Amino acid sequence: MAVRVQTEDFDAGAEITRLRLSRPDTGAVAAFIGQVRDLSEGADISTMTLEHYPGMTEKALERIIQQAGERWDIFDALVIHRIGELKPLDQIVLVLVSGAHRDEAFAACEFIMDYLKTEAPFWKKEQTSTGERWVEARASDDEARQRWMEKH
Amino acid sequence: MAVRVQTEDFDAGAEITRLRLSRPDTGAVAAFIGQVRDLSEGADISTMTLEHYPGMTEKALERIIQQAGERWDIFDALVIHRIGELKPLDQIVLVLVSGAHRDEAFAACEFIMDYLKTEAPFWKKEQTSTGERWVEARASDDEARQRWMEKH
Amino acid sequence: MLKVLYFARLREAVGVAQEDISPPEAVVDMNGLMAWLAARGGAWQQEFAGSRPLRAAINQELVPNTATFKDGDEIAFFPPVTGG
Amino acid sequence: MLKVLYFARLREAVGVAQEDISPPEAVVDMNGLMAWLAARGGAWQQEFAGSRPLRAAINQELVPNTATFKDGDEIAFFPPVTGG
Repeated sequence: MAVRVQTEDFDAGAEITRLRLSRPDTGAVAAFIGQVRDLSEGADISTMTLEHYPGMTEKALERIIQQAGERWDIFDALVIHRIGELKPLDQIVLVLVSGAHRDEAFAACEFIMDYLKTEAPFWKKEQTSTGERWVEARASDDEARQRWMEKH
Repeated sequence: MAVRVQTEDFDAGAEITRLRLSRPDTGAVAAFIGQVRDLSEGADISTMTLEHYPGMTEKALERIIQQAGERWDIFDALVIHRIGELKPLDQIVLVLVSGAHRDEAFAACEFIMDYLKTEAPFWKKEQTSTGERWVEARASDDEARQRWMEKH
Repeated sequence: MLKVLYFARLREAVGVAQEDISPPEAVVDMNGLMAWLAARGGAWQQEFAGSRPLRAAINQELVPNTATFKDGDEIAFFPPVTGG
Repeated sequence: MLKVLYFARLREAVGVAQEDISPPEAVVDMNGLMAWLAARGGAWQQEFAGSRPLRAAINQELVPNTATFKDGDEIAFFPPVTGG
């Protein structure tokens, strides 16, 4: 279980390989990669700046991974989240979960993303052709997290 | 939307990169990687042989991807499934789905895996220290597919 | 005439991967074909008499046992699939 | 004394990233602190008077507005998060 918050890009393929080979009884790896879209509400994005709360970010992500590990029978998990200035098509986030079977790996991976979106202290500011603006939180992200509280 | 059935290994990282860069409005890629576990019901696996039904396999996978594309708002999808003789820790299957947002990409990726597990004509035979045996289908795989018929 | 394919455990059990057959005219659906194959006895009887789970396809599409076929079709029988 | 951090849109609105403050003894919870900050007027009033969605943390843990703090705590205020 590991968390990295970094300005540098990451190699999703290398991380997947490392995770899946780390235990010979691993049967499944679920992965999510988020990237900067070139469009935001119709305006072209030139850059996106990711601010975060150093210290709290790592704690929040570690807690989210820990909760996933308590809830599902998974072997390992990794979250890498980038900060600083990004461009369209740059990778933002990688979430990997390994386990014996796919159902638990998928559920844990989606759970981590839903909680990351609503509890990890990151903020996006977009620079577009029509000026810059802070990205507003989406109600659908709160709803996505909410469903994990209803299940089980 | 593409399907590949092959004896060769695949490069999950390169496929993810290709898929996420293919459309600049892509915001999310969900991925699944399945690999050969070193254990099966307590016996050590030395090799696993994957048999398939040439022709029908490709048709079945293409139909599964097409159904996912009709059901969710996704941009692209890829399924690579290996056949022939594999060893523990070898990759078996890769499923990738790209889209604007994570929820649709996750759902489509998991849907494709659940249908692949129950409708694509592949069969696994394990060679273990106690002899060889054909892998039995799991009831949980039928149940996993069933839930997609209840939703929506 | 029908082309019939057998896969995986079933293929090993009956010892045939593929054959061309011409069942009697009264055999028109998969249930009928399975009964006709079971009548060969031995492993055929064991595999096709209904005691083991079996899937069937016509022209590379999964079908229920009540599905009917026509001359020239490609039929396949196999155990429940276990890929992925 | 409290260390208070402001992030993202909020930081830009009030023009402060971090400050050390000593609110009156009557101010013991986040609601009280927010009211005290709003009383600074201007952008503080706009941001802390309840009209905009705001999240709060004490010692790097998300807390509800009813949470109480103690001397030496690290407080943070920020808009709803938008990472991922």
